[in-house]
Amino acid sequence: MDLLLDLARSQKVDLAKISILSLVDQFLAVIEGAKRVRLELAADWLVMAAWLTWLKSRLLVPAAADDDLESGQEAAEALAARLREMNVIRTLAAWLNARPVLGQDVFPRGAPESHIEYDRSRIVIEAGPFVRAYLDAIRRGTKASPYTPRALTLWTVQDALRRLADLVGSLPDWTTLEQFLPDHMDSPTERRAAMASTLLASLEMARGGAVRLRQEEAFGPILVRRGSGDIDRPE
Amino acid sequence: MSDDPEQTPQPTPAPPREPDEDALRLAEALVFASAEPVTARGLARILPDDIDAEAVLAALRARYAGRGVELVDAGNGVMFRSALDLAPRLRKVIETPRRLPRVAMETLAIVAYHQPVTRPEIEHIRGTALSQQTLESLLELNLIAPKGRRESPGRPTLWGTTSEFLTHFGLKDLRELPRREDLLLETAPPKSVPEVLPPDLQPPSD
Amino acid sequence: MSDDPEQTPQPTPAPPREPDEDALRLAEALVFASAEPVTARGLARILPDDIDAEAVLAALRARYAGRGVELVDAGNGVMFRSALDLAPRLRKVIETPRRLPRVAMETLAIVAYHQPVTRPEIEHIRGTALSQQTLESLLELNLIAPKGRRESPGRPTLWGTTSEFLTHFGLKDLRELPRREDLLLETAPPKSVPEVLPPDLQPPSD
Repeated sequence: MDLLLDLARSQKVDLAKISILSLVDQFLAVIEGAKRVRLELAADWLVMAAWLTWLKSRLLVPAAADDDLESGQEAAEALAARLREMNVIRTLAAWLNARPVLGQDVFPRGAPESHIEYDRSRIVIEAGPFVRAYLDAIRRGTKASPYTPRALTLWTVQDALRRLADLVGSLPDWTTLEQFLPDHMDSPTERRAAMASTLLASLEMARGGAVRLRQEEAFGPILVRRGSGDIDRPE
Repeated sequence: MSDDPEQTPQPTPAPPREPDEDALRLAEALVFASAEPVTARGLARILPDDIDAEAVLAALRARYAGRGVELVDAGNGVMFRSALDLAPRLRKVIETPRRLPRVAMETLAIVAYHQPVTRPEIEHIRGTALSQQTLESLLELNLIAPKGRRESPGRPTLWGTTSEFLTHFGLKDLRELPRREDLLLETAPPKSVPEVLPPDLQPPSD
Repeated sequence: MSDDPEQTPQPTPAPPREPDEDALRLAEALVFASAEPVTARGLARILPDDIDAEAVLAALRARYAGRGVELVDAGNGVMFRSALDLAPRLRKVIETPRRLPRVAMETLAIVAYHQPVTRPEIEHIRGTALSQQTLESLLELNLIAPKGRRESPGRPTLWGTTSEFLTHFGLKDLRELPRREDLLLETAPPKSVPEVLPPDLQPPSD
């Protein structure tokens, strides 16, 4: 395309007026020059020239078929349009080159100074990575340690008997069974277990007459009071 | 000394406060230090609020006019550059990169006019394949950059010029490029293409 | 206009020829454009023979004295530097916060969810030993702090998070941490963990 452009320009005419004679002259000149230059470029030129010659012949010889002629003209027009476009591009390239080019004609500061300071003192904790890190840690920890059921520290009947025996004497009147539960029963499970143990202990002591039990209504509070019998203290 | 009326034309309506020497020093230091063009907005950030950055840059430009180093527009800002007339002497001691070869310049011109443009389109316009070397030399100088993809089969990459392109050729923006219509009228061939035989076919001169 | 006598005192003894404006412009451009400090010898190479390069540099230094950019000695040459007093105003601090390394993040998360917690407990939960370095880095960043000792054999130190931790995380309160229940959806909660959870990290019981 470069070559065609040069060609068209050197002729100072449009394609329709390209002289076959001068084309042949240039043809020969290029072949001559091909000895000195890169062969593939010369080959390029030859292809172009050959195509141009074909095009020219199309335009010169009235075609047998109409569409042949048309395609010849169309091709010529398309080519002319592309040549014009390429001419524009070349002119622009030259225009750009004629400008003071940075680093060629005008020079920027050779040793620019940077006043940018990077402050890396702050750390950032993002919720996403934080939470992920926690999950990963927990999973790894769970995997690493074998499962060991936690030993429950439940209030046994023996414990309840001992506590009832200690406390029941100091209480003059009816007292609810809950009063005999041990302190610091945080977990509901432990609390229910202690309640059951205490109930069993109270029934056991009531059997021996050491305490008396009373319940006013179903599911009502169970009341306890010192009985007349001796208190068997468990060892 | 900065309030010399000859040196500081104020084309804009009177700014809140005349640029003082302090503002000029600061602007000078900022533009001098920066490798990139400095915008009026960038300057305004470090100036006192009641001083107009544009006025300061205008005063600075006037102060440097005719000196060895001049303030010029580049991209959407300004930067200092050595004066054009000193180039022949400076080139003797400052290393200059090779000029872009003609093929690269033409490719660049096509991208400038047709952006965003795909590689096949560039090749179609030039009528020849775009060499890897040319593409890479333009990319390396950061004169062109990928600008997304065209939503067509194969989704080819689109190319466009960069802000470095503007800086490189001392342009304020792309509108400073000559209009295509003006170039079409221009029939005289540029002097870089003197003969029928294109430079590519000339025996290598170097 | 740049020959303002106020700006260019000539402190040096008269050289073969007075440095003229042309010499000053050239020197200015050369020093500006050079990546390395410019020596008097380097400058002399492009100056006319009858002009003393040292004198030119001295004149240039005088011209820039007190300006936003000054000519300073560097190596055995000179270069332009922005004036020292302007540095604080030119400085642009860019915050690039760091992220915690993975191990530190895990440790911090465990302390946050299980505080007050001892080091062996942390190791138990993570299922791997905890390096002194990790613990120290968290301490140094003031993200965790000792919170007394556990009354058990060896009286191990208890660790908890600090108010800085909340600040970094952008939390007002530890209760704003995502609930464990909302995190551990797919897996049953590990058996070893729940009773260590402090009351304020328990899900609201209402």
